[in-house]
Amino acid sequence: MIDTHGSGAPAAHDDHHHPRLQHHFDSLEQQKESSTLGMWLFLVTEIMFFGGLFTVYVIYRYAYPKVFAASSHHLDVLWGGINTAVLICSSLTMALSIYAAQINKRKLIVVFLIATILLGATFLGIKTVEYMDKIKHHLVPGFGLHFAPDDPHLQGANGQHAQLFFSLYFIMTGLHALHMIIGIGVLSVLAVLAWKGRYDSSYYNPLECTGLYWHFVDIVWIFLFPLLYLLGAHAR
Amino acid sequence: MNPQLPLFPESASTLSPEVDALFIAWSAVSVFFTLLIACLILYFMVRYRRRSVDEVGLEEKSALWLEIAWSAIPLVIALAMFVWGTRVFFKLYRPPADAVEYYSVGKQWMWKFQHPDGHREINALHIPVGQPIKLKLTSEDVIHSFYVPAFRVKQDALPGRYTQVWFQATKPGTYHLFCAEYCGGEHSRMIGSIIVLEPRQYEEWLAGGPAGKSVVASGAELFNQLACQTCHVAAPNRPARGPALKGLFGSQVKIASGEMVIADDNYVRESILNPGTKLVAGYDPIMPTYQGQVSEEQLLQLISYIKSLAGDGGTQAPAEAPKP
Amino acid sequence: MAHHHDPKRTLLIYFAVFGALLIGTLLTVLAAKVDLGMMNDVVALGIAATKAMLVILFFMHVRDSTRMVALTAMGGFLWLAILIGITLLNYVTLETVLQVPGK
Amino acid sequence: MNDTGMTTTPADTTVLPGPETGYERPNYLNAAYGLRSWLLTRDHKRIAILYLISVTVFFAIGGLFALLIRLELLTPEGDMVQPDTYNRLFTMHGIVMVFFFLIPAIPAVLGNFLVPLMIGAKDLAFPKLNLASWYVYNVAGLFTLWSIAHGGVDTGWTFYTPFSTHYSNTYVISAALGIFISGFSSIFTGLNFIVTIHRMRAPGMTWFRLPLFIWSHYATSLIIVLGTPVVAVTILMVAAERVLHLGIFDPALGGDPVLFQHLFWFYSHPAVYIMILPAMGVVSELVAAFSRKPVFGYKVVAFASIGIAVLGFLVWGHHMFVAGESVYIATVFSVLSMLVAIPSAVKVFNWTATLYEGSVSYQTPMLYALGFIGLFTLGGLTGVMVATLGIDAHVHDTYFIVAHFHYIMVGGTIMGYMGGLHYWWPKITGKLYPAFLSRLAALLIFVGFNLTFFPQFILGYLGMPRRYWSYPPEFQVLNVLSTAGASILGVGYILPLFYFIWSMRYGKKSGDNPWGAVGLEWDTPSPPPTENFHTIPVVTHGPYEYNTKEVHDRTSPPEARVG
Repeated sequence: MIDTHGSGAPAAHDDHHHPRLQHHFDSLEQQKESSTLGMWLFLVTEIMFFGGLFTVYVIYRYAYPKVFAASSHHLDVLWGGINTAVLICSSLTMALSIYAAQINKRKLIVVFLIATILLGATFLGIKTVEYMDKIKHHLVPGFGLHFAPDDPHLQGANGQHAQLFFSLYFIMTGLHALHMIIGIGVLSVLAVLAWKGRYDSSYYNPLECTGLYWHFVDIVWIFLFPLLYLLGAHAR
Repeated sequence: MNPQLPLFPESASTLSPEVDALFIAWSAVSVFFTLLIACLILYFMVRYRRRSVDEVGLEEKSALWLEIAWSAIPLVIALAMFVWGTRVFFKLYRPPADAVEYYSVGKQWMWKFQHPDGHREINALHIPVGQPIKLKLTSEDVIHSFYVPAFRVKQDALPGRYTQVWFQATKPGTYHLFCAEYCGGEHSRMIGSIIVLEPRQYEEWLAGGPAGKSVVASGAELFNQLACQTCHVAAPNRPARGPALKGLFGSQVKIASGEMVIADDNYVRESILNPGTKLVAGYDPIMPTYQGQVSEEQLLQLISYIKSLAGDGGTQAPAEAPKP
Repeated sequence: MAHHHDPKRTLLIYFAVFGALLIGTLLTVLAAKVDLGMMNDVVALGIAATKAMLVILFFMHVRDSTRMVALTAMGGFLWLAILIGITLLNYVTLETVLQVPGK
Repeated sequence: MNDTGMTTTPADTTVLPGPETGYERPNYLNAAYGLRSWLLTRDHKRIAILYLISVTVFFAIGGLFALLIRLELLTPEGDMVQPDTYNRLFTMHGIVMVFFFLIPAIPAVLGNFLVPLMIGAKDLAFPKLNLASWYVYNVAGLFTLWSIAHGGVDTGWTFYTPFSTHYSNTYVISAALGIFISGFSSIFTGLNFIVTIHRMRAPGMTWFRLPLFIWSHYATSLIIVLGTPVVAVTILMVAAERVLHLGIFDPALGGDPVLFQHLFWFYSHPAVYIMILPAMGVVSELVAAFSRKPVFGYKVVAFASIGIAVLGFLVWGHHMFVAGESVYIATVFSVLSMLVAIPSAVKVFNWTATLYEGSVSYQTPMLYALGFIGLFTLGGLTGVMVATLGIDAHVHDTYFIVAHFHYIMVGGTIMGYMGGLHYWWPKITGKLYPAFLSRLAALLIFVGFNLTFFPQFILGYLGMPRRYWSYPPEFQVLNVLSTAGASILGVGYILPLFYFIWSMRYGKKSGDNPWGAVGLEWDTPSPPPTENFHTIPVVTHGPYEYNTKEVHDRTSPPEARVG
């Protein structure tokens, strides 16, 4: 069970006077458990949302394993690996900002939030570099661009199946990046509010919920990285 | 039956009585349970009607045996019907060995048919009574669905893939053909007729129209036109660069990944359109794609030609051998 | 809650998980370079699932949350497995019974 | 009288209502006035009213399309509208009715109003999210209305590829976007309900003291949360293929259009249970209240709701038996579809058994509930028929299917919705509607409904495909009957609109508990105060304690009852 009050937090009956307690809740504990559960339910919808894409990926990978492997050779494992590490670092800083709230170090919350934002921005920067590279090598299907890889393995009919791969690559990583951008926006607001001293060990629900979201986005990438970048890497 | 108000569809295939029997049995079950519930409700409504404003119902009696009974009985009925229904379904799907293959391509908004001897028709298909017919379906554009109510059969025609439906007509006549999958503007006009004739009449009908080449012969001609033989038939002075096609159809093929696949319609189709996908083990990926160069109907012709090379002693003897 | 325990221990756990995640990333890249056949996919997804589990349990505090939260998380992944599993089953079994040619 | 029975706390003795005093107690309706007080409200009861207005508008729009469809089908030749117009009519009818009426109707109106009241909470867990849900719903509706105003969409509500991605020349994107956005509104509602039911129950309100209405809304919310995102991302992929020309389901690239159908039905089949489960919850309440007896087999009915929600996710492939899915998987889907019928059947038997030795009254809501049981039975049984592989090959995509799902959605969901609205109308407004007129409307709806849709079963087995603008002449008589029924049905739906509006101003005061019903929502004044309960109730027993007569008499003295 959750003990929301922390070691030195006021006892339950004082909750009624807490400025952050909403009128329809009886206690801060009930409020916190509700927001955590609500956030997790939202993450379940996110799992199913990305799940639809993963399903399409699995089916086409099953149908066209060789083309998918050949296509994945055009993704840069180094950039992908670095980005994975960047996201893992950002997950750590996110967790630490909540830790800072729990030990009532208000300045430290802001520091770690800004670190998380910067790491997130780094991820997006690297992703942009990768996207530019794909455009340069004519590996973007649709968008009115000409899909024309110079790889002989991706010519002709294989090129059509490769378009399925790259369509999925751009939709999956694109939606992932969109989630990162939204996350960075929310974190920025939280950083300002934390700077104003809104959060401490007695109340930090928004930090906790945003943290859950941020870690979830990290988990999506943890699966995207091997599935998109490392497929058949041994045959390179 | 009153033609103004028909209440039951015409039955004109070997399997429609089986579907009807299943349907009537299920209808009887449905009517029974609906009436049972309706009568109970009406009886309880009258018998236990409220007699004074402050009356309340009697105490609840829990009855586990009742709960078990009315879970188990429907379950048994449903499972029995499932078994029955699945048997009928498998019969509807598995064509008999002597079924003759016809072809159909759906497009917005017409059905194109081709007889084994090459006769073509649009929105009408003449077939002989008593002959099991296997119809290979595909689509040029969106999804359509081949539906003949009198035969109780339906199968979607998908772009990029083959599906199949079979039937054996039991009495001569003209029956509705509908497109049952919504396909755009003129969906409700993508209709036609299945005209079932006595075998003799069917022969006469075939003789009457311009026969054209048989499907296999057209396929053989196309095979030459596209110069397929340069790679798929070994010349005296060099081995074939592509796998031999004689005896291929229906056999197990080992592909480059090491897997075994069955060389069926969809495999041959895919190998013509996307040769690299399931390359036969031991061959180089040198075959170009024929996507966009052959129509759906031509593909069907090529496939039946390759099928005719299977040489398993079937009814379709190999047509003229391609000249090397 | 994590802070319910000794704060130092919480920090220690965070950094241990962080280290494990980085090592996992390295492992998954290295494992992909070796040809293991079908096992490549199994290893890659196994490592990814382990990493995800670490994040969920420790960074996302599920280890210290109510049972309902843990159930919710599990439910999400279970339903994803249903979606992918049954759909894949359809494609694996597609056209194996109807189109046995020549029979 | 407002605070006894279910509670152990002493009664909060506010002034008793009485027509003679002329004093109106403070309630959620008179707490504040003006447009702002409504548009910025966070009160779940006011948001329910906002939703009531919105879904009524969309029901009227969808109904208008239905009327035009039926008029066109009066004659075999397509002679009233062009085929392209007809295709848009049935597409928009489907989209509006499914996504903007049937899915939100009961949860967002009745559920919103009653879930906190029934569990003894002051509000839903996330009131702002609740208000956001209504705004998101309306934004989604505007996208859909925009595409209607510009000529509509002709893909069918199912958006099958490749027609929707490459062939349709209509406003697919704005309509798809409307559905995508409306998904958020239902997720917000579902998520809110789950958290509320878990975390906001009054002291003593254990899981097995929850009304069955709550159980069914909990089950519905589970489906919403687990299913809706899948259709959202599927629609997004269709949009990406259509607008950005990325290939996802494109057969020309080796993509599979049937894969779209898998993803679509993974949500859209459970969506049927999103629509019917809340109606089942309503019917459980009605049958108990108007038999003054606990629902027979309470726990079985409660678990049946959860069972339907879970099993409902394992049957989506029965929409694709002849669409090119694997025969093996078709067999699996068929048997699972048989299984999901069992909990539904069990519910029907339990409701019927509830009447036994009850005190059955014929008030309007009960007429709807009993109508629901009969129609749902037939709709459910024909559902198992079409899940039978051998029959589905013939009736798939014919009017048999159309008739079957209208028995579930119109005969089930809308009957449940109307019954619930009539039952809780005094709770919502504190007013009574005319008894005779409302019974007449219920009768018209029942008769009109059967006349509309029963002939379609016959048409379907005869082989008339759905979505046909013209049809062979031998189908005409049955189509005329169906159109005749639809006009009776239309009158039946318009009547309540008038007498409900009339009753708000001229209706007799209902008192707090006109039906003599038990349940936490009747333990507080009608209409309820903004904070729902003057003191938070403490629950000591199950939801339908009618047979403990003194509990019942304390809850509602006979002189205050109309039942």
